[in-house]
Amino acid sequence: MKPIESFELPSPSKVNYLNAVYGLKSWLLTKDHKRIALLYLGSITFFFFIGGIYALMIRLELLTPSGDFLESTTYNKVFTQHGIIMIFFFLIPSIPATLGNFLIPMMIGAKDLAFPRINLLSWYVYLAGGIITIYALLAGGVDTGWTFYTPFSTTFSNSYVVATGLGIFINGFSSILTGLNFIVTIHTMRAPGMTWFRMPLFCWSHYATSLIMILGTPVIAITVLLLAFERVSGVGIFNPKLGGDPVLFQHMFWFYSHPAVYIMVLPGMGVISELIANFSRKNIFGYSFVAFSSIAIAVFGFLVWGHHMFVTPQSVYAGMIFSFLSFAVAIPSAIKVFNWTATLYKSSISYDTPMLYALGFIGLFTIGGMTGLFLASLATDVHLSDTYFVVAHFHYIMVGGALMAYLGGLHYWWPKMTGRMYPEGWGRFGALVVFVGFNLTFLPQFIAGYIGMPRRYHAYPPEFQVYNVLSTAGASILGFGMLIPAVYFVWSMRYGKHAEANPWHLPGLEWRTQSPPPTENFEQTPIVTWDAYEFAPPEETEVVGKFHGEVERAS
Amino acid sequence: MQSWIPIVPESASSFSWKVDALYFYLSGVTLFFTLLISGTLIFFVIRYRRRTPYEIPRPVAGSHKLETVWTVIPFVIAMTMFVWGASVFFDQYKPPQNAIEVYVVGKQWMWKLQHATGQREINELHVPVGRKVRLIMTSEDVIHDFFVPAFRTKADVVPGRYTTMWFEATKPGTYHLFCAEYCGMNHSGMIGSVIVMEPRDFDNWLSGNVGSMTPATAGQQLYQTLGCASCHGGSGEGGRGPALTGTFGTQISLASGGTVTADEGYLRESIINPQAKLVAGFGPIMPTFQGQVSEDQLMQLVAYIKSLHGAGTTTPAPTPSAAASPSPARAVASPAPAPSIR
Amino acid sequence: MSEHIVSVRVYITIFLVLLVGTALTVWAAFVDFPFGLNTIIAMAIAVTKATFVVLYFMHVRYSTRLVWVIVGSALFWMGIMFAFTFADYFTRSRLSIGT
Amino acid sequence: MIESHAATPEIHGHPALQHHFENMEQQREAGTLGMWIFLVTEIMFFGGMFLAYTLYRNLFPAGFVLASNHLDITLGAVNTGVLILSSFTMAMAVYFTQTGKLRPQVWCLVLTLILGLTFLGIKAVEYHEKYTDRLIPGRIIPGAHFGPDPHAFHLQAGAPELAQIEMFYWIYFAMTGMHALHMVIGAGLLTYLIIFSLKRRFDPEYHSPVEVIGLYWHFVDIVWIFLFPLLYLLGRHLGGH
Ligand code: HEA
Ligand code: HEA
Ligand code: HEC
Ligand code: CUA
Ligand SMILES: [Cu+2]
Repeated sequence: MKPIESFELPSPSKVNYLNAVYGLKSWLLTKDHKRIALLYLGSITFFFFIGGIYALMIRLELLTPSGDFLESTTYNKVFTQHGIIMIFFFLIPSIPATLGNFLIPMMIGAKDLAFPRINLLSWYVYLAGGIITIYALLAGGVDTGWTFYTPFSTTFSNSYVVATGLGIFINGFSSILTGLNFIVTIHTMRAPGMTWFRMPLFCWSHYATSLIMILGTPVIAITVLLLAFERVSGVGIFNPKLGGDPVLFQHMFWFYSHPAVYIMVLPGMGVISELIANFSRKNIFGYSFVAFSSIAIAVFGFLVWGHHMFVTPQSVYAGMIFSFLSFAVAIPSAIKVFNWTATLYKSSISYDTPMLYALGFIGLFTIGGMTGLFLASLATDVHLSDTYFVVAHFHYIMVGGALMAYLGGLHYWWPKMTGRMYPEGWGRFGALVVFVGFNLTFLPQFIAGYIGMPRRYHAYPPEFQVYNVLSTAGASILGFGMLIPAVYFVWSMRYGKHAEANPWHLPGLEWRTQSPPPTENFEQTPIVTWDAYEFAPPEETEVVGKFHGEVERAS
Repeated sequence: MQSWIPIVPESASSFSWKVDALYFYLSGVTLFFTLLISGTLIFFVIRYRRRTPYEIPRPVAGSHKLETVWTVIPFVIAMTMFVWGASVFFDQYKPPQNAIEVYVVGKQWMWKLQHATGQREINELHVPVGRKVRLIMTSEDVIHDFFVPAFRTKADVVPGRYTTMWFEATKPGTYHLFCAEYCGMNHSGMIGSVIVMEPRDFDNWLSGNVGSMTPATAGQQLYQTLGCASCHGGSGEGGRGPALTGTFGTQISLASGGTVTADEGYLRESIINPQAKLVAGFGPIMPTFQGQVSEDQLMQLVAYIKSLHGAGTTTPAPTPSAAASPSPARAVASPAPAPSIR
Repeated sequence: MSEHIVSVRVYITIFLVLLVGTALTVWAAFVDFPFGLNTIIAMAIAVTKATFVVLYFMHVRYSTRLVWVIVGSALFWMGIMFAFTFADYFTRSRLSIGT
Repeated sequence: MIESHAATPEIHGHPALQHHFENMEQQREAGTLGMWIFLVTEIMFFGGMFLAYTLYRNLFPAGFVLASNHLDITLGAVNTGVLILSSFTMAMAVYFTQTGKLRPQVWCLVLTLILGLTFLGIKAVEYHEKYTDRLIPGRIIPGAHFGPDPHAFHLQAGAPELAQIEMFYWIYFAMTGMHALHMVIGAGLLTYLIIFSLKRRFDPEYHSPVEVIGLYWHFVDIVWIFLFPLLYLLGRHLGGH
């Protein structure tokens, strides 16, 4: 069996998905998953920068203990909108809708997702949700916190809760449609020979993510819908004054929103699996464990939502169950971390930018995840809940983890997506700045939280100032660090070096087609005869000195 | 409050050290795994850096043995955290005996507190050192959260129901009181202080601040003016409605079958929404008092009903709340078990 | 996978079963069953009716295992939502008082 | 553009085959699977409301019984029958498509649509009754805020159950409203099917749209199968009207 033979590098064709058809209309009506991925990339980046500007406003306000830069009402809107934009309009769609959309069909050897039109629809739905939310922000903003706790959101807040809720409701459908598309695609569209256990782990983690999107998102949809109706009608399904129970809202909200944190991190984990394996030229240690741990996280992730409610009147017994299960759900994450680390053993590691982000991810995710255990543990959560410790915990996972994975993935697949290389030196420099800035921003917040600084505070007692100054300083470095990739990515689209079909010399299917790929991804449907991350067997390499997919056309 | 840069919060309650101990354990484990993993990563990254552009390392098969090891060990460690965390939490939530009771009403954006002995405070809570203090809390509007970092405790204050928490301060001083659940515009201004005093100072403070009626007395007046007496008897002995004397803390059998413990939450519900849990043997005739009594008044009614302990109750006497005693100063100065007079 | 075409006879039978089920549940609603069985009976009838629709009208009986898994997991997840939420509500306030 | 069809020589030339599928079988499988997964999201969506319903029914048994006994059981039962019949005709439409009998197929679709609209009509009558009884919860409708005649429920003015009754009707409108919305969408889909059936687009080899929309229609039927006893029937035996 010589897998090499089934493969030839594509002829270096000038026609690709980017230039096959021209014009605005060809983009706005495209059904090509790769173009839709780029549409998403643009809009998501836009939302990220809005969210980032809000973040900088938060940090600026918190530089001094007194609330001098922003009014308290403004500050409340700022952190709410920061949370809403970052979660619903940036992080949840980020990796799935861009990288996932672009790569899943290619990784399994399909021509497109199963429902290209639904894929396009999902982008429009996302846009509609985004525009409504932006409208709400411009009209006056919303100040409920991204968690919309009742009865504040239903009866007390006089900001644009209904419009924002509607935006999130609509946006939810985009998430559902994406998840649906991925599941069906992975089930029905795999190329001949692409068995489940030959799929890259990226696909596994997106499969798991899609499960959560399918099972969870409808619940947040109905929850915000009921919330909006309640606000309009004045009937109290969540309002104690009218006989409702505010805690029910929290149950329904977290039933989605806890699993949603795994929507945010699982795709990132998929990216990391790719990066670790490919930049160390090693098959993932314990492939099936890493694959199944994604599914385990998706399933168990649904059983722990009550850990956000330890200090509410939730029953003490329910609290114990939720605490126990929260610890259980940490185990699959641990399995991943250990397997990634073990993969590097006796491997061949390169220091390209994506790998730097991947290594950063593992370290920061470990810290973020382990501090989650402080919160899953009942007694410590009582003290730490709703303090900056929580803020630090989730930024470590969402920024240090998911965002780093996203950046790493973007760098890694940039040549495939655009046909251009990013500047490697600047890439490494940017990764370093981001890493340093990030830690300076959020490490101090753990201590600030432990000594008692509550979150969502616009002014605070002076003894917390030291940590806030450090944090603000870090945020400026981080903000600067984020600008570096932003600038050189844009630059490279025009001036970057042309990318080869397989610039990293890797065996994955997506590298066995030209960069950028043709409209239907492959010139002919590939027949897969090798496992994921199967670099050429050593005997063969020694002889040939090359890798799969790198064999010259004529050979 | 401190001039140096704090890295641990002040510790001033009987269980703050327990929380800290767990916290340090967790920090230790976190540090260990973070160092273990980042150390290994750094070592591998240097040791196995790519040396020649075309080298291909030998692929490895996974190892079930290793997988088991790094599944089981973290699980076991995680379980120690769970058990430890849960047991401290359980202690923290098991309501105490013989506690001083303080009624707390949160509203946007202030804390209104009333001692069982009648003293009212706003955004300040005076408590003695070495006595258990139990807070019975509710909110007039949105969810707030009563958070005292130095005591390592917090609990949501939720409209429409009572939540409780307790602590025992161990060190005199003034500590931050924060609202830890986002509650709107002035959430960050909904702060105050808990002032822990030596028992003697506390007694002085109490006697220097009499003035208002005790909640129980106020509740008694309400009981008469609202016409509760017409059904429950002039002093709670019963009539068309069940006797209220000695009810608090007992098991009530319900018309729907089953029983319920008559805690503050139940009493509150019985007044606001009497039909929700009908006492066995009575019809649904009690009108709701929803909208007719404020949260403050409800607390007073509840305090009054709690203060009615009958002579012949079979269950152990309920919390001997200070409210029952005529003299506030005496009530506090004579805690039932080993008074901590220093 | 070639698909199964359900015969008209089966469809008609199911249709009649559903009508009978509806009549039955209306009738049962007015009978005072002991032990609060009314709710259980009403739900049992509804579940039976739904099962028939799913199995025959929606062809699940003749579908791949995957479809079974999908239907099952939807019910399972709804079960999770109910079970854990009620695990909270039904054990509330057991600890709320010291006696 | 790269012409990939040439790569798979055994391709059927069915006009409905989309370019990215290998064959009709794969396309049909994907469609059915997609619809089933969509139905999963629907189950979770309605599940959230069922959760609220169950909770409040447990918290406020008295008010809920009063309120639910006030619903019109005849209309509810008739509507259940209508919907079941429409499910049956839908199933038959799928059958006739599969067997290639295209005239009866169109008739079945038309019947299904008519029955669906009948359901909505009856629902509208019920809603209107609620409107005249001022049972629309809250202040959604200006000038007709919730405020039924308490005696209709054998209650005194200001009785606490009134709030619970309002809660019931809130949940009633949320659930039946959402259900009705699904019916409206279903009616739209049926119209699409009818138009394309008349254009002879479907045949035994390409019947997936009929089948998939059928699945949706049956699902909406199932939701009603649960709503009917939960909203109209539970608590009837306790007396009432
Ligand atoms: C991507 C997002 C993400 C992810 C993946 C996680 C993962 C976890 N989270 Fe986090 N969390 C959030 C985002 C996230 N969280 C957000 C946004 C909030 C705040 C919401 C709000 O209120 O606004 C929050 C809040 C939050 C709380 C509530 C705090 C409070 O408000 O009081 C809790 C409590 O249990 C918690 C726990 C956990 C746990 C146990 C994990 C676990 O999954 C972590 C598992 C990972 C590891 C454990 C690390 C790897 C393992 C090892 C290196 C091996 C060693 C392991 C052991 C010894 C067990 N999180
Ligand atoms: C994906 C999710 C995500 C991401 C990426 C971030 C990113 C950041 N967050 Fe975010 N944050 C949340 C999700 C996220 N956050 C959530 C859910 C909350 C809770 C909200 C709530 O309580 O309801 C929160 C709350 C929150 C708080 C607590 C507010 C409070 O409780 O009062 C703080 C405080 O420091 C903070 C800071 C930051 C910072 C400094 C970043 C940085 O990483 C941002 C870095 C990015 C940029 C800086 C943008 C790029 C650069 C530019 C745009 C250049 C700008 C131009 C110039 C400098 C001229 N966040
Ligand atoms: C019209 C008569 C009536 C009036 C007035 C009335 N009650 Fe009641 N009450 C009842 C009846 C009957 C019951 C038992 C049935 C039930 O639980 O609702 C009851 C039950 C209670 C209970 C639960 C007692 C237990 O043993 O579990 C409390 C507490 C209570 N009432 C307090 C009050 C208070 C306080 C007021 C006045 C603000 C009040 N009631 C006014 C008739 C009345
Ligand atoms: Cu009160 Cu925050
Ligand atoms: Cu969580």
